[in-house]
Amino acid sequence: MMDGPDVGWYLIVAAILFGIGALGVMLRRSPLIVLLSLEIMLNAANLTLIAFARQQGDLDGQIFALAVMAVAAAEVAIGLGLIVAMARRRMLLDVDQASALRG
Amino acid sequence: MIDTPTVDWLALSPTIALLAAAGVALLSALLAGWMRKSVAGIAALLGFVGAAVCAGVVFDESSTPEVLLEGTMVRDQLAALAQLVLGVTGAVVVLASWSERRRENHAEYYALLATAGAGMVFFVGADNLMTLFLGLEWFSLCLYILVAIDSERETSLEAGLKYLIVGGFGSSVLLFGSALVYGATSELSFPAIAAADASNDAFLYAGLAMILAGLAFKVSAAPFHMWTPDVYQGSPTSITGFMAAATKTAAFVVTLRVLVTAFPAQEDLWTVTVAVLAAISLVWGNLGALAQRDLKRILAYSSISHAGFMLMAIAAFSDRGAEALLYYLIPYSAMSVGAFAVVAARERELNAPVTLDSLAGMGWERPYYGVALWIFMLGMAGFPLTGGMFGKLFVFSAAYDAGDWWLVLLGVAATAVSLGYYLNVVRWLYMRSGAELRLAPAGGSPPRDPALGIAISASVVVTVGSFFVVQPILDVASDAAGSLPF
Amino acid sequence: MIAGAWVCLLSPLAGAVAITLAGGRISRRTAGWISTLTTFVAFGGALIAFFGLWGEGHGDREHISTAYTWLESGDFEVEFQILVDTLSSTMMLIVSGVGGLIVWYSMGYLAGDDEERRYFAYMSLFVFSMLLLVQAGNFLLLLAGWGLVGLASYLLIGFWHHKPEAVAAAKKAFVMNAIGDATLALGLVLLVWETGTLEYLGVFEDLDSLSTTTVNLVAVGLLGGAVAKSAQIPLHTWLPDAMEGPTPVSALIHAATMVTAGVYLLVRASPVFEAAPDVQHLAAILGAITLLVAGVVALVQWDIKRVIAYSTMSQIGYMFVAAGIGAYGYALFHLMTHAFFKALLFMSAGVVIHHLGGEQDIRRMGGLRSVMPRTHLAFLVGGLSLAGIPIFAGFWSKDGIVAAAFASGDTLGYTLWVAGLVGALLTGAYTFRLYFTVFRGEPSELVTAQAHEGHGEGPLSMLIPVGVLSVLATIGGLVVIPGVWEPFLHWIDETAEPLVMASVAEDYGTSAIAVTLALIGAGLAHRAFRSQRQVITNPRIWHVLEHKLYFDELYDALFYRPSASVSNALRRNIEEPVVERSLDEIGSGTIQVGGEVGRVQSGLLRTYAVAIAFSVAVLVVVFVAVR
Amino acid sequence: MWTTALLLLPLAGALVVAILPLPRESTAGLAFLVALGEVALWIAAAGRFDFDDGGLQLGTTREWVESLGISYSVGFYGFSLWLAGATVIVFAAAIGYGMWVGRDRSRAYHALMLFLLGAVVATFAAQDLLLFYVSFEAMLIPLYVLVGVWGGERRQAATVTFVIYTMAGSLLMLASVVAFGVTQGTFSLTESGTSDNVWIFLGFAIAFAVKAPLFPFHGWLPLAYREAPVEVAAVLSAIVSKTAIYGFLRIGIPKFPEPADDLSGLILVLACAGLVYGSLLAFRAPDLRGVIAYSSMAQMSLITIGVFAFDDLGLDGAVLQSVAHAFVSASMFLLVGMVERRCGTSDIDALGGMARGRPSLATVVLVAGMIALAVPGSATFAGEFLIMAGAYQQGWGYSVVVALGIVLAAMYTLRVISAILHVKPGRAVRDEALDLRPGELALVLPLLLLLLGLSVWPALVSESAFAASTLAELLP
Amino acid sequence: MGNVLVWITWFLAAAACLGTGVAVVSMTNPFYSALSLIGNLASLAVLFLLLSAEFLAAAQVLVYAGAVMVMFLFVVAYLGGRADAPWAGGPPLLRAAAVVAAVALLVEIVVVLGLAWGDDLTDPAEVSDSFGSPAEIGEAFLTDHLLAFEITSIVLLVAAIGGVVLGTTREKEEEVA
Repeated sequence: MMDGPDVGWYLIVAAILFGIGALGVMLRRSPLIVLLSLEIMLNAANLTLIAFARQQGDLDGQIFALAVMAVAAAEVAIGLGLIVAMARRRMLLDVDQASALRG
Repeated sequence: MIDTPTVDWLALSPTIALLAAAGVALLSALLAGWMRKSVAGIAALLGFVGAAVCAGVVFDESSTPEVLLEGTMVRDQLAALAQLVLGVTGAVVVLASWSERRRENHAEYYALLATAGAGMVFFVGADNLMTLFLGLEWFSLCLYILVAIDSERETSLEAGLKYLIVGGFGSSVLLFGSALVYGATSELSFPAIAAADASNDAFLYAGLAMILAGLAFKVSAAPFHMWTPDVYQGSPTSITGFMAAATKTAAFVVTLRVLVTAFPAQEDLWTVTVAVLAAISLVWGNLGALAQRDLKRILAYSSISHAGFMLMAIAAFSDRGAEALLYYLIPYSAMSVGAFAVVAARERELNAPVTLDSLAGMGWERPYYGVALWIFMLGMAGFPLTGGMFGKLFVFSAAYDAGDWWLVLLGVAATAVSLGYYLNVVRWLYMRSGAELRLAPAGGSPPRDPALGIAISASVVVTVGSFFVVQPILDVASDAAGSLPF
Repeated sequence: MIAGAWVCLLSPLAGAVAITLAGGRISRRTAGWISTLTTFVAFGGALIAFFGLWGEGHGDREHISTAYTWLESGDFEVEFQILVDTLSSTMMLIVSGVGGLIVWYSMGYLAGDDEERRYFAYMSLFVFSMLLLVQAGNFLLLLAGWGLVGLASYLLIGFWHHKPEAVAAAKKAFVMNAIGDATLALGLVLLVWETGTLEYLGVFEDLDSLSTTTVNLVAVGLLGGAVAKSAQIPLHTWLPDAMEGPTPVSALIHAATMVTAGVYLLVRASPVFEAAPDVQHLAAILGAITLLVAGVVALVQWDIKRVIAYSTMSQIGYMFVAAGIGAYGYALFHLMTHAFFKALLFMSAGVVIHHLGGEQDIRRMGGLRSVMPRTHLAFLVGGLSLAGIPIFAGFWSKDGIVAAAFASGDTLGYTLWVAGLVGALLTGAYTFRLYFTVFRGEPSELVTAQAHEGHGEGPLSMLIPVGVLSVLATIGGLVVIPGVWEPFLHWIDETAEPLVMASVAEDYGTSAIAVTLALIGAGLAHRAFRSQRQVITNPRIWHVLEHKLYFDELYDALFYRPSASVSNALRRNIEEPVVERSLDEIGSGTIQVGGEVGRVQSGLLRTYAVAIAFSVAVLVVVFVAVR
Repeated sequence: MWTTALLLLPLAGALVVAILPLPRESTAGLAFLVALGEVALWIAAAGRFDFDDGGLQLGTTREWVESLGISYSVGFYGFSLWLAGATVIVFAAAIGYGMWVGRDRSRAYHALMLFLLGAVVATFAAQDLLLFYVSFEAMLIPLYVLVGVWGGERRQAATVTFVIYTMAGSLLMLASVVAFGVTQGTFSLTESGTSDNVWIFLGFAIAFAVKAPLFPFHGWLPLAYREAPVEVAAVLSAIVSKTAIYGFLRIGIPKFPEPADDLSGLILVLACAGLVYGSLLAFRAPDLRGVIAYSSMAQMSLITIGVFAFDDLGLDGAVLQSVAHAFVSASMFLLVGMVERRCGTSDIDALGGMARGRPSLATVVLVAGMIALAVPGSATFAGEFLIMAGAYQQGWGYSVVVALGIVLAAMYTLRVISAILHVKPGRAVRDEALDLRPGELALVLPLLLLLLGLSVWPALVSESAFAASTLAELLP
Repeated sequence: MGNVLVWITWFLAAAACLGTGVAVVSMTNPFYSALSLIGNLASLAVLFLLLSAEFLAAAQVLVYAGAVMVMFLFVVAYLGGRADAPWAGGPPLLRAAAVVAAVALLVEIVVVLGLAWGDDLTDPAEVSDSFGSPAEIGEAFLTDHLLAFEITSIVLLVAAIGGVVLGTTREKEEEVA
């Protein structure tokens, strides 16, 4: 028996968060904010994992979430590295401008 | 005191070989300039070769699949075969990268290459959703860096950024799907998911859909493929080859494994979906390639269409389909790596991106490379005397056997369209003389590059060899497919 | 005897091959001699075969000799075999005999031509083919010979290949003959299916078991071949044009031998035609029409050879009439005498043309009698024979045919009889119109001019054959004197039993009328010549006749132009725009679609994300909905 | 063994020619020697062939892909041995022609020609469905480059259209191969049974229809035949097209008796349409190559009529006609090539009058032309007659169309002959244009002599084409 | 029927979480976005706590919000004004499509939730107090999920290398430029 809301409510929060993150990726032009949006999506997934872990009383979900955190951190690190490299090449930090590769 | 889990070192040996190689390569950064490159390169080469050898041993030792480490990974012939392919592919890529014009970062380059290889080698043995996700991220992160490693080229950075962001998006979807599946079954490991009774659970289906989408992203199946042309074009050419061959191999083997081991009960749904994805990929990839001028881009679209063919094999959901897929991967990997190696050679010669125009007359000036590219193009188009033909044949047989005759017809039509660009490459190679075009090289001898030559030769041997030596390969593929519970 | 037949067949072939292989290594004269001698050797072989046969008993004059199986398929076999019987041995004699003379004549006629060697090779090939045609032991081999004579005819008509008219005429001849070949072949196909064999004897034995329709169709097929080859209406237009070839060719092929092959076929296949009487009568009717039409048209032609060519058509018309009513002996008899006198006429005409340096227009001739007395005599003999004046060869054969028509009775028979008689009138008219215009009167400008420069009456090689033929044209008809002496007819009857036999009275009665009419015709011609007018005075009729009743124009409008315009239309409206361009269209269309695909791949990262999100959404909807 | 040797010799020759860095003449000479060796080998093989039997002989079988029932299985029937014979001879002439004109990039050129030879022989020898497909496709590889590199001005368009078009057909066949093999459990032609699936049959039929080509699948033909180097065009029309006939004879009909029978009406109608259509287009084509190209189409339609006549007359006729047409078409194309070399064009308007002073050319063109138009007595006539007779069983109309074809053939062939030889010299014909050289004669004459020989004795081919047992399979 | 306090905490945390999420996505200045993300992570940590994932909550705050986001802020600061890119923009169709796609995804997941809620979401498992504690997490990590642990470290190493490779190259060029 859980105190407070059902796991379902957490899941709804997670789902909305995932949607917000996805919207961020799809709408924003600044790669930095896109990166942040990705983080939000990963975190939404994490919340889902943890909620299910709680629901099932199974620790695997939490472990998974922990690993995801590391991965998310790594992704941010690499993303930032890229953005810095781009900035040094004096490239515009705008994903809409990064379209030399097309067709 | 907690029980230390028993670790099956043999199963991990390919991964470890590559990680060790990566370590050595990374350490070589401390060495002087010229040594740095050779030490790192040789380490990576040895790592990949070692991984291949270890994979061979594993294959030999694992006639029955064995689940390891609480169901996080599995040691079976399917993984071993994939590892073998990955190892060889990686070794060829190392050779092809040997004389890449990169002034620094050799150590990191080879270290990352080996690490990416290790990730893939691990990935194909993943047996639960967590290792699946982590393995995927492992090699993907390496690839994000590798794609952008030519940071003096803006296109390289652009490709890296695109790959990173779209890739991150894809992995989030995969992750969310995994979470849903986990929620539905409270299990992470594939066989347990299959065993859990959740045959009508909305979470499970939604999760499966998202996992499928995430994997489709990695195999660059349409409509999840859109990053592919851009990234393939922008990356350093050898890395493109690596992605085209190795990433695809790894992702396809895992897709097959996940769908077959974890979701056999949902078979009726995902086979159709995969078939539809295959169809879309065939159409999109082939049509897209037709209008391209840049060779890497053409090959990128072509890889999308090949993804379509391989998805056909998965959609068959049968022994025969699995065999077909595994067979297909072998010549396909060789052809892609080989083709990109030739592109790399031309690129180095001209010091410019390789477009169709810059191929003009190459067939006559550089007969060996020309013939090799010709063979790869024919192979991709599925002409006889290359394994590509048998690949298509097996895939078609599997699809037909599974009742997807419409897919066979579509495959046929797609192949016919694909001739339009494969043969176009050959046309530019031989039927336009370089003299007619300003872009052509000044003649003279190209940079000597024995390593590249070896890489191309190896690819040619595999491409052509897999045509003549079909049965042994098929036996191996059949053993590997036997690891899966059909 | 059989050996003689084989020698007869193969010797001209050997000649042709020898000349071809020798190429430029032998002189032109040698080539001529090879050709002439091999043809005479063939004649020798024919004589051996003939006398061998002569010596046989009455019922045994039929011998088949098979060399090997030429074509085989399943149960169907066609052997390379020759049949020697009274019919074929007669034809062998005519072909090789007349052929030999004409080849010999050619040596003189063509002396100095550029490509004599080629000419003689062709001639030998022709003689071989013709012999193959007449000696063939089955229908398919006959068709082979049939086609090969057509080929030789094509080659020889177009011998002067730099002349556009000659080339066109050669093509026309070949194509028209090909039509005949095709119908003949179709007839044979029917026979193959219905009787399982193409051997004459086998076919004739099985005829009873065939349905009437089948037999009729087969007969029509054969008749088609015969009509084309023998230049009967409606497939006749090639023959006048064929006169573009060298004159000896006209003499040999387009008068004496090849064109009469149709008659040979009618006789050879008489059992088939007898089983299909309607078709046989059709042959007779076509013959009658041809003989009249050709006779009329011959009245208005200006080209000496064309006049003779029309007369040839007309005479073959007689033969068709004979074969059509079943008077096979007379058909063959007329064939033989016609070979003599028509060859003679052509060769005399050839001498004239030769002398005049190639001039063929009779309006520029005249008064040649004094300049070329021997030729004049020969031509006159030929003309008399042609017109059917008694004791000359043509008299015996033609009148026999007309009488037989009368004897066969019925409306058809009488009609044919009338046609034959009118034909006799016409023959007299056009023959003597020609004769008077060319030989009588004052020498024309051209003739005077050429009197000193011309070739005279030609070398011995020309004169001797002309002489021999003059003799034959005079006395050659004496092998049949109705009621008195008819060995020739009996000889032929052994192979082809006649359906009709005129009584002596009918015969002599008809002859009297015919000769009278012929003389009237000659008189008309003479009167016209004296008054410097033409036989036909109505200008409108003249015009129509001069255009050969517009047959050429008609065929041009009916066949050539439609087929050409259909071809052009196909090319312009289907092949190029549809078949060829559709490929381009499909190709460029696909590439265009490919370009659209490229446009969707805009390089905009966010589109990619949207696409993926959308696809994921769809996938999830489907999965959740369908589960 | 013999069959394998026949197959490997040209392939090995191709490899050697490609690798040995010899000067141009020696390369060509070597290739020519290999081609002649192949002819000798064929004669030796034919010597070991029991023509009275006519069934599958000289066979070899090796496992290839056991699990799918694919094997390397080769051998000859009477008819395929004849087709292979025509192949080796025509190729010897074509390679000889390449040598004579001195094609540049000699090593590549001759290697490709030899490779093509090997592929074609393999096609005719294949007794395994997949091997058949493989060799059928393998032919396209060299053809693509041969046309595309050594062809005329629009060679690139020609080669792309040709290869994509034919490959599209063959890919349909691949689908059918798959379907048939999978259903049967084996790809071996000797072991597999029959199928009554119309769709599978259609896959094969379309592939063959494109290759032959039959109306309306001939879109690639005009350009390819016009732009290919003549000897390649010769090989294309003389030999490569016959693989379609082999396909029908070995696969299309015996493996699909019912569908073949059901659809024979359609195919016959298409073939008749093709015969008339091709002949009419040939009649008005503006250039020599066009005439021969379309005539080739007409002839292939004719042969198809023979095949689908479904009786021994038609079948024997089809084989006889295939062999005869191979020689005819090859010699016609080579002759056109020789004319083109002298005049630089094959435009009918620009040619003419070449007979004067060029007796060899005139004779050879005439002989070839006469046999091409199937003058009665020739081998082609024998073939056409058998086909005409055979087709009668399926309907008298077909025989009539064949007869019409004979007439039309006379029309267009005479046009070609006259266009080259007769009347006044055309504007492209210069006085210096020589008669055929001995080298050229040496290439064309053997073909013509073979044709004449075949005319003297057509039964040689027609009676040994099929064994009774083979026929039983072919007659539904 | 649950504890009201928990409900209130949940509600606050959830609201904060979504609010900051929206803020991250909608701020023009990446600096504020990053700051919002920190808030987001923190509120997520609260939710984690409510779900008995104490260790994770701690890790979330320390590692994520603490380390990663700080790094992020440094980068934003380093890039300065150049970091700004206009909001959204691009073809309106694209924007609309993006919104539609996101909403579709969201709606689906919610529907799925609704479908699944009835069966098994109302009745969570009983868990011990130590559930989610560092000890248990640690044990699981080192036994069952040893590989995951190892991989995590490799991934982080890769990230480090990546940061170095991408971030430090071409100093010279920059000086020249």
